[in-house]
Amino acid sequence: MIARYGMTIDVDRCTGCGACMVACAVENNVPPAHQGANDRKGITWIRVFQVNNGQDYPNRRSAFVPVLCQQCGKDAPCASVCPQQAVEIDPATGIVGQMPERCLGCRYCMAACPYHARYFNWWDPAWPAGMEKTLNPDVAPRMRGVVEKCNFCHGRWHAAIERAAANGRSIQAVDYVPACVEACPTGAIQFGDLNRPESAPARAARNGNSFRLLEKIGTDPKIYYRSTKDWVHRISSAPAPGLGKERSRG
Amino acid sequence: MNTTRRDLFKFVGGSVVGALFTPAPWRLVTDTALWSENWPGIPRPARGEIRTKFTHCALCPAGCAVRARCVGDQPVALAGVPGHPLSHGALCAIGLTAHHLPYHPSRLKQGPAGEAAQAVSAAISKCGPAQHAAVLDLRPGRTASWTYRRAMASVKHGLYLAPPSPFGGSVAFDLHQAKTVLSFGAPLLDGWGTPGNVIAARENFRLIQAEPLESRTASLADLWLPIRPGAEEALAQAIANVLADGKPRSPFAAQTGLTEQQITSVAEELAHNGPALVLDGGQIPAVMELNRRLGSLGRTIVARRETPVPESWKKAAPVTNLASVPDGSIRVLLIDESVMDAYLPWSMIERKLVPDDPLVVTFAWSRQGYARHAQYVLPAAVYPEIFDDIPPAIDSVAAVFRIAAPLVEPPAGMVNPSEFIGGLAGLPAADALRQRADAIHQAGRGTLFTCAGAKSVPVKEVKPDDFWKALNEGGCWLDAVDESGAGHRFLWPANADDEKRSSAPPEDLPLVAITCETRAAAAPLSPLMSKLYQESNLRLAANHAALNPATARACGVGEGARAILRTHCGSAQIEVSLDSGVPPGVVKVAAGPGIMDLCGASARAQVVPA
Amino acid sequence: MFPWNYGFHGSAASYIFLGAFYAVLTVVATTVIFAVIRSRRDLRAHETEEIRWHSDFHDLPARDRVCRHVLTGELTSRECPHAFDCRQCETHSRLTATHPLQPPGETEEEIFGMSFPLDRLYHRGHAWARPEADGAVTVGLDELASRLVGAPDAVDLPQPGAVVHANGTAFRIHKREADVRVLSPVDGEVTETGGPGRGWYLKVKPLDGQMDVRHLLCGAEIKPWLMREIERLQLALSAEGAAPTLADGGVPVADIARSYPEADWDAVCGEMFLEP
Amino acid sequence: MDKEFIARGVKRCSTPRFLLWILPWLSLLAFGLYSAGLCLVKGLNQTNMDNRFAFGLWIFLDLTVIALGAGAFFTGFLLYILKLKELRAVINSAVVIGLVCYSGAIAVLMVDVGQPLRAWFTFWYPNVHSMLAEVTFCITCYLTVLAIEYLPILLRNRKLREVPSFLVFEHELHKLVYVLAGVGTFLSFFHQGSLGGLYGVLRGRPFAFREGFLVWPSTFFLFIVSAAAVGPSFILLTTWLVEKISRKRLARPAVLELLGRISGLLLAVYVLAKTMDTLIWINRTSPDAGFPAAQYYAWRPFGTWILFAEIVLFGLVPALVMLAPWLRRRTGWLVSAAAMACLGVALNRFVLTVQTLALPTLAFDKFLSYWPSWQETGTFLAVVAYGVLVYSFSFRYLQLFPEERELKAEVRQEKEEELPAMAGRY
Repeated sequence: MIARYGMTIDVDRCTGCGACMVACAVENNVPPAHQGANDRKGITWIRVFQVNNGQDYPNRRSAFVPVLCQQCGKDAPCASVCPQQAVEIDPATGIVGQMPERCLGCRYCMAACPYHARYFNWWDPAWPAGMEKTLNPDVAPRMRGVVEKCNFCHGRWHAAIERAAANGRSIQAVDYVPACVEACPTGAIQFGDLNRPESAPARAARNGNSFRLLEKIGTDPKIYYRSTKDWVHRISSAPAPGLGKERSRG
Repeated sequence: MNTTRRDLFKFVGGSVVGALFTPAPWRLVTDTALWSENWPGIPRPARGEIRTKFTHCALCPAGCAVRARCVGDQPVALAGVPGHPLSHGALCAIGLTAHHLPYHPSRLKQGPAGEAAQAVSAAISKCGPAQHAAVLDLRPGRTASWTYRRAMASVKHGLYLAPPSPFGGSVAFDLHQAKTVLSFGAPLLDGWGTPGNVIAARENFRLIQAEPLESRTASLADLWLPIRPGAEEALAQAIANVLADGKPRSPFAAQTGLTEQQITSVAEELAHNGPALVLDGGQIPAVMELNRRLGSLGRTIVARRETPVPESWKKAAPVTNLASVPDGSIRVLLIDESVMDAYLPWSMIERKLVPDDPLVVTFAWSRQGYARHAQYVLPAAVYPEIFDDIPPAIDSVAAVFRIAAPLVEPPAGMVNPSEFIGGLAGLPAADALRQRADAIHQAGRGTLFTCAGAKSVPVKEVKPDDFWKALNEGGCWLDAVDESGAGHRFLWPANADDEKRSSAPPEDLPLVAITCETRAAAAPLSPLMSKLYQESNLRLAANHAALNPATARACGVGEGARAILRTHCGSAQIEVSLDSGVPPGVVKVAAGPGIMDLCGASARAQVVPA
Repeated sequence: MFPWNYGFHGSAASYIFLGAFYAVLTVVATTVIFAVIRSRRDLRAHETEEIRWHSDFHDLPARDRVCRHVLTGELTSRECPHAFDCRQCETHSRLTATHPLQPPGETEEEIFGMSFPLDRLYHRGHAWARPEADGAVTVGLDELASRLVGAPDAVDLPQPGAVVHANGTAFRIHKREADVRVLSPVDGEVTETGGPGRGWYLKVKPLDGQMDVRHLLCGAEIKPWLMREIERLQLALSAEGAAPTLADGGVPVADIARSYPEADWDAVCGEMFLEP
Repeated sequence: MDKEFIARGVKRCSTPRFLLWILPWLSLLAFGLYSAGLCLVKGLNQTNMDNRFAFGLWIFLDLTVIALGAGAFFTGFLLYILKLKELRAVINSAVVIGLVCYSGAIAVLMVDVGQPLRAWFTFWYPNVHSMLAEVTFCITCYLTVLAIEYLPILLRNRKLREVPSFLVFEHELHKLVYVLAGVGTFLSFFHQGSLGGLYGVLRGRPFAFREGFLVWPSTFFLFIVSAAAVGPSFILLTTWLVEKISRKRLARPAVLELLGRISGLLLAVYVLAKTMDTLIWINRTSPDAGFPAAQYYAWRPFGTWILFAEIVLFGLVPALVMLAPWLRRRTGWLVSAAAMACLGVALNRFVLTVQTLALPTLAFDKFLSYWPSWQETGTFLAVVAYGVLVYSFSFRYLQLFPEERELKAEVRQEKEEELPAMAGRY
């Protein structure tokens, strides 16, 4: 059975605690920041942005928007541009995969991605002495000079496949959830198979309050955001220079 | 035959061409990739049998239940325990990365334990009549706390100090009973109480957040009242007035910066959409008055029974509120900051020390906290190495007993605070936890929740040894809720630290500094928290400050500028960022121990370019 | 890159793309290999001399490549397509057939005070060839050339028995910074050479019985050619920074080299001996 | 002392003077190599690029330099395929410039990628749908072609020529050079195009995204035309520059004018096409992606002025100047027009590389700024120095301008009674 894994993120529930970000880093062996790193040179496969309605105190209203690889379902900008097939879309899951060992670090895919979901290893990965003992055995750390990004916790997916195989079942969407989904204390992030109508993202796709980022560029993202606030829906569309001043933190 | 150079070339050329038709060069070519895949610098994750261990997080009073994924005995990932009656499967970012803490670069490795012990006993013997040898316990109510109290009872001039806590007694806020919650800046959705519990209850109550800043809680509240800094009490008064005689009394209403209409509607909501609950960060008498008026006492604010202790322990020193100790009276101060509910500004503690060479010994995991002010810094184990219990959180109605069972062995050279302090009075502290567990088992109340099966059984049905074993495997004892608690007498909070509300602001300190991220100041953070504080701007990093552009302009600082933050306690360097969501005249500054010493929760301040 | 590589997609796009790539590689490689093979063949066939002359000729400025019949005024303008080898030029044979070369009006052998005896044929590289009674040919420098180099510092003559080719190197002359080769007017085997004192000449025995000299200038052609040569000399001298003394078509002095110490003599000789 | 290496009858400056000239360039090259070394050894953290500004100065340099180097293929095309004999006067110079530009570009690309050791992966596992793969294949192939085209020029050196095998090989290769010219043209058309496609295909960046024909976005074709247009201009410019520096006549004014005319013609075509493309993009492509085109120019400092400068000031104006015979005849006008054309294309590449990345795509993005680090700039300068050096040596020892000797004689005649010839710089 072909799966199309997707996510729904309830912006109204997200407290911006950042649990998903660290859980992701723990799961995928992303190293702590080099002291030279900043929010533009760091590696955060999932990154929570604090967005606001563009108004000043006291009318300022904020919300938190976790942004990860949107797992584009249709002509993913990054996949077609990679000169050496380091980006592969798994037909069985619809997951846009990145193969660091194939990547030569040309960063063309990063320029191509409108969601800034791809991250480059600007430094050699380094852990404080002894901390390398806490690395997840299911994921290989990446070396300097390659691009990496969210792959819906490929390690977990693989483990789930093996479990399913051991139990003689074909893998179901419920068999695994990415680390960020597991870590979210408010359950704002939900994961599932869009091909199964009752899965959370499939329901979100039908939900009137749902939107996707930059839908109009036609990449068919598989991450559905949900909010009842109108101004939050505005983040799905192109930037508006009128609000060119500080529009976000995170 | 003689070979010319020409022949040589021919040979070499020929062999090169020939080689191209063997798999060797192509194999080689493909291998260079694999070679560059793992070059020397990159660690290889250790493999091994995958095990699951359970424990409780000791980093904050919430004490969330933790499921640890271990390779062999080494935890490689932490997660919440779904279905846990208290933490409901939630775990915060700090807790999720706690298994890194033993390897934190700034961790203390050794300290002069013996030397410190001699110094302490020497100093105690030097104690004058009105002077004390005190233990400051930053997480009272633990078994270790009892050890300290027992020790201080027998030590000459002994004194057991605890941070100022709401209503002195053991009182719980029952969010599940509340329909409307008015919070005066309490970080309800950002680490207050037990996060999982708050989230579980969140569906059922309407949240009104009265706070100068649009904090995380404010942005997610149903209603945010952007009040003036320091106007909490005024608002409480104003609401009380409305409840009393229909309209807010003018001075208060004006101070809050809200319209009378806003205040009135809030008051009516509290009155009519009950049960109501009013929370605040500090302890404001007016707030408790408001709760009394709304009839929250006994409904949403309830008494919690003490967790049983062995009878033999009852002969212990009383719990003394740090604030109520006369200034300059403490000669020896032992600070247990190995676990900490909240960081108290050093100025608050320093006042109490004797002016002439007081002795300060601290048990710490790093030099970042009070160690900066101590003569002796003794390295203490850090969660998940420590073996300690976590007292019930402020939002847990029933008494609980859960243990932070070590996931990894502490390294050699660590000093156990309770054994050290117990040692001063010749008390054996090693198996205090076991004794307490037995006492609880004897009391026979309540149920035992075991993480492995996620099921609860009455304590009566468990054998003492199994009870103790279960506790060590992440089990949790929950007391039965007692209905007699309604009659509990609530002590009004002591009118604590006054300089915060010292009426007339000195004009050389034109701004109000409001600290955020205070939990980061109390709990040790994994290096991986750089994801939140450095690799993204999701949270304001320590010693970073946000100002309204107008205010910044007035102070002569710009985006990214280095500046000096000055309060009556001194000054520190901060990095400024501009945020038009911050009210004018306010410095939103992220807490680190340094900043906490400077500002506490909030203080008058001044920002000047560095 | 190859169908057996991992990740090779057998799509049409791949085949077009890689097809184009390999086609390009093939074309480029073939071109180079082709060039290599042909040059090896040339080397084997000892065509170096000929090729050198051809590429020299190709480098000559257009005005120096004009056909001999333009000099005589029979044609208004024509660039020699055969690198001055009229033996294979049908235009030449046609022209000589239609109106055969006039014998010079009067038998004057003095042109601009230089002696250009009519008993010999002149090559445009300023060597003459004189058929001897014994069927051999003597090759030497003409008057203008010998005045140009005056007393040469050195001359490398070929060894007797060596073979010279028309438009190939006859011998080399060194004078001041100049180091030029003199083009041989004829093919043949060197039987005897001159030397210091005996003047610089070669005696050449035709390889096959008689000598083909259709490509050499003779009779009435000599004067107009020489006039042009003197113009070129002026031009060369002035270009190489010598004061213009021949502007009036005066007689070149015996040793021009000595009288223009400032001129870049290498360039002048290169110009006159058709070696760019 | 190196006289016997210098072609007969051309003036070159004394060896010490030459050394004096190349010394600063050598030191610049050394500095550049050092900074490039840093980037290779310590990694790209030495640059000011980041996850959001994934491309920086270097990619801009590559695109520009390759556009300017287009003179090599286009002149070759005109000379050998369209038989414009006049251009024989500059073809050698064009080839050297091409060689310099392309080799420089590839060198920088090698520093720019995070894992240079894996550069060959592109050949090993090519993704034929990627413009970058197309670029890599074409550029490397074309560099080979250029190297082979450079051989005859090199072997024609007076000293090397004396070696019979060199002489013969040069002779034979030169006979076949039109084949190479043809291949070069084919390759160049594709990589110039795919360099344009590089950005045109980015549907995630509506500022750069263009619709097109078959697999190629319109920028593919715009790049071909603009490169072909600016190539001759750049040759014109360099020839003039070398003439000024070496104080010699190297090519007949007619040749420069011809170059100018060709350049102007193509530039006019380019401006027209570019204008149409821009209109389509503003009115259809961009709005369809949900990005009203107006907002791109609302982020300071990139206002509409940049569009005006790109199309009118540095496009239409030089085109008209180079097309107007009476202006073309004035060297000053011709040369400045050529320079403007080059600037125009550089600006176009800048807009495509830098502005594209600076503009936000998500509603809560900020407008980004980027300034290259000294290591980046150093590497950039290394390429410039390398170019100047290769060209200087080629100019001194090889015959880049076959007409130089004749022109010398002519010049000589013209100014018979002027002061004695000044020794050239080279």
